[in-house]
Amino acid sequence: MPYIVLSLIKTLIVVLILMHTLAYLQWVERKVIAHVQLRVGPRRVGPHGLLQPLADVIKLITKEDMLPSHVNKPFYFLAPFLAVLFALIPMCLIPYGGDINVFGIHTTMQVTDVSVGILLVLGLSGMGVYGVALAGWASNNKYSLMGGLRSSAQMISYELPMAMAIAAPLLILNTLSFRHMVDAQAGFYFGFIPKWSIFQGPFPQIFSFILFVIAGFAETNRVPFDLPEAENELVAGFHTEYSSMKFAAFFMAEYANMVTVSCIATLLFLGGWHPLWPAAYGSSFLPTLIFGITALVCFSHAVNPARPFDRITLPVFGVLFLIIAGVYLVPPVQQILMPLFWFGAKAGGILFVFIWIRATLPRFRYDQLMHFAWTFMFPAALINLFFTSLLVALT
Amino acid sequence: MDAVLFLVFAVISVACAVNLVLQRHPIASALSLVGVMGSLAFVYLQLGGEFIAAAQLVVYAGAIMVLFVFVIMLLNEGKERKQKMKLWVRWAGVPLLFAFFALMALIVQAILPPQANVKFGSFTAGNAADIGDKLFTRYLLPFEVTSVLILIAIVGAIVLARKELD
Amino acid sequence: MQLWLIPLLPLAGFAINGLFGRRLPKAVINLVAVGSVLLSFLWVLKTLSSLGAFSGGLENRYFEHYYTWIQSGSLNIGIDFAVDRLTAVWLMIVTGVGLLIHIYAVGYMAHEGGYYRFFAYLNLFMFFMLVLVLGANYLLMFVGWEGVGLCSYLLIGFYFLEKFATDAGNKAFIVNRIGDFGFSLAVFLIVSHFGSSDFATVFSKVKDLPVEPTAGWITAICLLLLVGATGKSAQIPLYVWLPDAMAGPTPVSALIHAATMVTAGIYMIARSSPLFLHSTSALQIVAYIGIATAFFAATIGLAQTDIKKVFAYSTVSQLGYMFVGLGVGAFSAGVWHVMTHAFFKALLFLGAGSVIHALSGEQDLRKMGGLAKKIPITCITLFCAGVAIAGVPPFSGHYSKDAILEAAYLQTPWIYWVGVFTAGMTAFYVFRALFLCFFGEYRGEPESKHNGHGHDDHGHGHGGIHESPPSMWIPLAILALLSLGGGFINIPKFLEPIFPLAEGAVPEWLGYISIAAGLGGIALAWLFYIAAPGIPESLAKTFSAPYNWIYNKYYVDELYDNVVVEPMMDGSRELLWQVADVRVIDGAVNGAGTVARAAGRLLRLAQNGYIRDYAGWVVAGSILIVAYMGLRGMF
Amino acid sequence: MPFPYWVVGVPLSWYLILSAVLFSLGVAGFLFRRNVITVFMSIELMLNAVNLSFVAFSYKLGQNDGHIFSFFVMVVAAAEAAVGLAIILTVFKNRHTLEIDEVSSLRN
Repeated sequence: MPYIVLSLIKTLIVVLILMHTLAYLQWVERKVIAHVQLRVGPRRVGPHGLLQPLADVIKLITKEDMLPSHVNKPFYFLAPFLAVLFALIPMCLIPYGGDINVFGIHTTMQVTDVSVGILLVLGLSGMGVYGVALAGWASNNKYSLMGGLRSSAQMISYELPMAMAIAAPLLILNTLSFRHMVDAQAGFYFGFIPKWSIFQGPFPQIFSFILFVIAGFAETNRVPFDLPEAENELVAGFHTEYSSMKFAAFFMAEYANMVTVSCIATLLFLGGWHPLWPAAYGSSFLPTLIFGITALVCFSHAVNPARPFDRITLPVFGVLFLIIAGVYLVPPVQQILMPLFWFGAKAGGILFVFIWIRATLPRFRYDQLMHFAWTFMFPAALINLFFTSLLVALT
Repeated sequence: MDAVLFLVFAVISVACAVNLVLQRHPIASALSLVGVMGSLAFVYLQLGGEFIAAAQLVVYAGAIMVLFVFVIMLLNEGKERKQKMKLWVRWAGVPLLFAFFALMALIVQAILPPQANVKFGSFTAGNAADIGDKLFTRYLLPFEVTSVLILIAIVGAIVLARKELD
Repeated sequence: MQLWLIPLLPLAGFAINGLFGRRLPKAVINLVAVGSVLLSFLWVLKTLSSLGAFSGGLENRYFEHYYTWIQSGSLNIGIDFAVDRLTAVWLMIVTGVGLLIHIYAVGYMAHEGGYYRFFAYLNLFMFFMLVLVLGANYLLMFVGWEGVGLCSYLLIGFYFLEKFATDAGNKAFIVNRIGDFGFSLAVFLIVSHFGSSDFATVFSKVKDLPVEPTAGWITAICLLLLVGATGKSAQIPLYVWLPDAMAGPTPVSALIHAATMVTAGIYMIARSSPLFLHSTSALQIVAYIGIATAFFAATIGLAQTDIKKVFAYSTVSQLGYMFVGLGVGAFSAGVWHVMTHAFFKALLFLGAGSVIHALSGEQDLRKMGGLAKKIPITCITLFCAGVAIAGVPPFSGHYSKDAILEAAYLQTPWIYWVGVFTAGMTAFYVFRALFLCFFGEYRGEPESKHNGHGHDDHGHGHGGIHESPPSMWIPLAILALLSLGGGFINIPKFLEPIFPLAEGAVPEWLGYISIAAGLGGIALAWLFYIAAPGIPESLAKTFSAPYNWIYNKYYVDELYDNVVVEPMMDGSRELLWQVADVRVIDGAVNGAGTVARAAGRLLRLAQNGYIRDYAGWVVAGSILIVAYMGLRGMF
Repeated sequence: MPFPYWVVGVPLSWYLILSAVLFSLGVAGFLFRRNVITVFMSIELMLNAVNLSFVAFSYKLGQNDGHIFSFFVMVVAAAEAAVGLAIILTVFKNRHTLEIDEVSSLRN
């Protein structure tokens, strides 16, 4: 009985956090790209455009939902739903931290722990293809169809190297459940090198990590693999014919997939919520340090503001950051928050790489994409898997 | 509780299957088949087949059906034209079908007393470790043979589907 | 002890020569062929000496098992070799004489086509013969048996361009089939009765059985074995193939059809002596067949004009002697005669071959004469062989033949007398041949140049009568020594552990009688063909009817043709072909075809090419199955 | 008061009946549909039904061989799908139809 309630609560929390994450991820992306390209980025809505996501949401909701006349209605409606569905389901399999005790209830920071979680995630993300493909096909438009076919082909072909890149660390971690694989990465060599799978013997999984991230880019149709929505070739790819909320759904799905991929990368390769160096060397004071420094930066900027309203906003942020920093010092809360911090830090780092790359790299040509998948990614993953299994077998 | 879960997914799968048969559009059939597979995956989970459930999603729903959808889109044949069936099919088909089904149900009831209950989680041998263990010890030869079969299938598919060099 | 090495060496030689011989130079072929036989001969020597065969050892057999060949139920037949003293004798004969003949053949075949083929076959023959001798069970023996048959077929038909050669080959093969049929039936009987084909087990089981006074299944087995033996060792009624077998090259005649293969029958009977000893009637039949063969073959030999035919018939008759020896229970004597006969008969053939060689292929005695001075070595050696076969003491033939005859005398005296008479005839016709060949004046065309003529198609260019090369006359010399001194190798003593010596003393005058017969024969020959050459013709004229009978070999071939071959061919043509084949078999086949076509015409209605209809049928069928299972499951 | 048996747990026969239903539906699709691809998908449906019964029986027998069998079934189905779809593509290329009854060159 408490199980169900507990799951509901956890689901609620996850959904809330996830939604905000997605919304603000987009803001972050715009900001980062802007700064990479020496622009300012959104700044009208709210301080530093912090309310931009909200504005976008409102815009998307209130926009006219126009339904093209030539589409194949049921599938046209079904497509974005599928896309979001299969993008969000994996979230409930991902653990964000270890066990916790809240108000005497002992539970895990995870909606549900399936013993074959990684496989399920693979399957579900693979089914994300349907949304895209169906959208492309249902909207009865050659650009959309092109986009849909491209994306399905691309996803299928990149699923192989991804699966193989996943298989390699699994050989070392020797489990399929996320929780256990994170536990298998606990501890340190010589007391300071973390036992994450990218460092872990017998064969450090750095290569498979790189392969996985690349394949992840392709899976999520991100630059440089965003062929399905190559503006200059096919107007907007599979969601050409979609507007307002349905478009938003695809958008959300894409970001959700990004989050999923980075979470899985964190769990598989970066040791989940385990700290970069042992708490004995004060790793648990890192968040306090970071947030403190951030607060100080805010205050220092507030002294001589670049923009008039910075005089008000920056101190507010500084105070907020200080509060957060303080919260991280409270032992019980710290015991809850530290894993979240590390997890978020790692996942955020990978997400940042996503954005960074998008700001940096041009787009592949389609044949190059496939060529890359089958002639580099696949053999590389295969060789990597081979060596890993060889070394595992030898030890 | 188990019964409820089972009934939910059973109903979904049957509905999807019926839809598969009745829909005149291949895409619709394909999607409903995906539905069947998904719900069957959960039924497997209930029966303790975690690995099989995952494999069902990955292999069937994730790969095979994607292939189907892909091909359907590629050909883009549109709806199946209505056309009057052959006589015996029209008259004998459905009764035959139901006779078939009734017989199967009859046998099931005959060989399995309804008291054999399935409790979720009471069967644990279905996890990946055990399956893999058995797969690579006792069923090693079939496993390898299937891999060869897959290879042959790939080659055959390529040979069949590639453009004739003219 | 690695017995397997003995037969395997010739097999290796066969493989090399048979596969690559076409490309190999002659020197290499000779090396391989002779070398392999030489090696196996040496290996035999080593094996036997280490088994103590030469030093009174090898009392009971030495056995080697290699692997289980056939295993079904209780029957368990293995590939395993065994050596006992009997085998030892044969091993020595086969490899020793075989070696000499190989060496001889190097010179003899020097100008022949298909050189590598010849030696490949020869080596193959050695292999099979050794398997036959070494095999420790009837089945393995049968393998060797068939194998030597095959090789003899191949080698008789060696000049496959000549019709008569291939015919002779076919004749030999077919006639041998009859014998082999008997042998195989015998093997089946043995297996079914003794549950095994191993010599050891079979004989140990036989020991407990009573001797069959009249007839029983042991007799049946023995008679069937005898059929096989008559086939292989050219006894009445199956001897007809051997004279024709002379169509093969002379070394073949010497090796296969005089020294070794034809004695396989003797070996087989000697090997199965425990069986034969349990069936008196079978033994008697062996003796009768032997003596009859010896006599008739000798009479035929009197009038032959082809030198090889003469020796062929003498072979037949000598084999008859051996059968007599076996039949009267003096197995060791028979074996002894096998050995001595191997020596002098091989020598005779090789000498004849050397003569033919010298005359560039001439085989007709009437075209020879006065060759003594031209080819002295051949002449001398041939005369050694002659005195040996004539039974003149102290030469080999005398001892072995006398051993047989005395044993015969102890058992059934009249066989002895016939045997002695035959011995006289033997001496007569052998020396007739020799005198015709070597004395008197040369009757052939001067410096005969007709190459490629005559039976032994011997097409080498250098005409003129010339002595053979050393590779030919050295074996002759060795064989001559052996056939002179071979009598002192006391085989019966050697074989005592297997065949206990026959007790009972014989009056010593018997020996003189046989010697007298031999000398008499020689004297008669001298009288007829040197002193008064006119006598034979006049005799032939006066006794023309019997002379023609003998000259035409009692018309046996014609008899067989009319009685067996013709009816069979007619029957096949008229009955089997016209009726059985055309009507019954073809009718059945065509009928089946029409029926199938009709059925197909019906079934085609179901095959309407609509996949879903097929599926419907499948579903209907599965419904039926499911219904059946359901009903079975419920009730 | 005692619960009815299906509250305590699901009777195994239900799973088998479910698989029977799915199988019969697959048969129906195979028989009634004319689109080659749909027919093909009906076959896949039948395979799934069989897999379900495999898994159910392996539950009953308490060993996971059934799972392995169904795993093999999946693999073979994958191979079959690859080849079959390739065949369908070629057929469509040559005949420009997916009507299974128009692909009846077996006839006569």
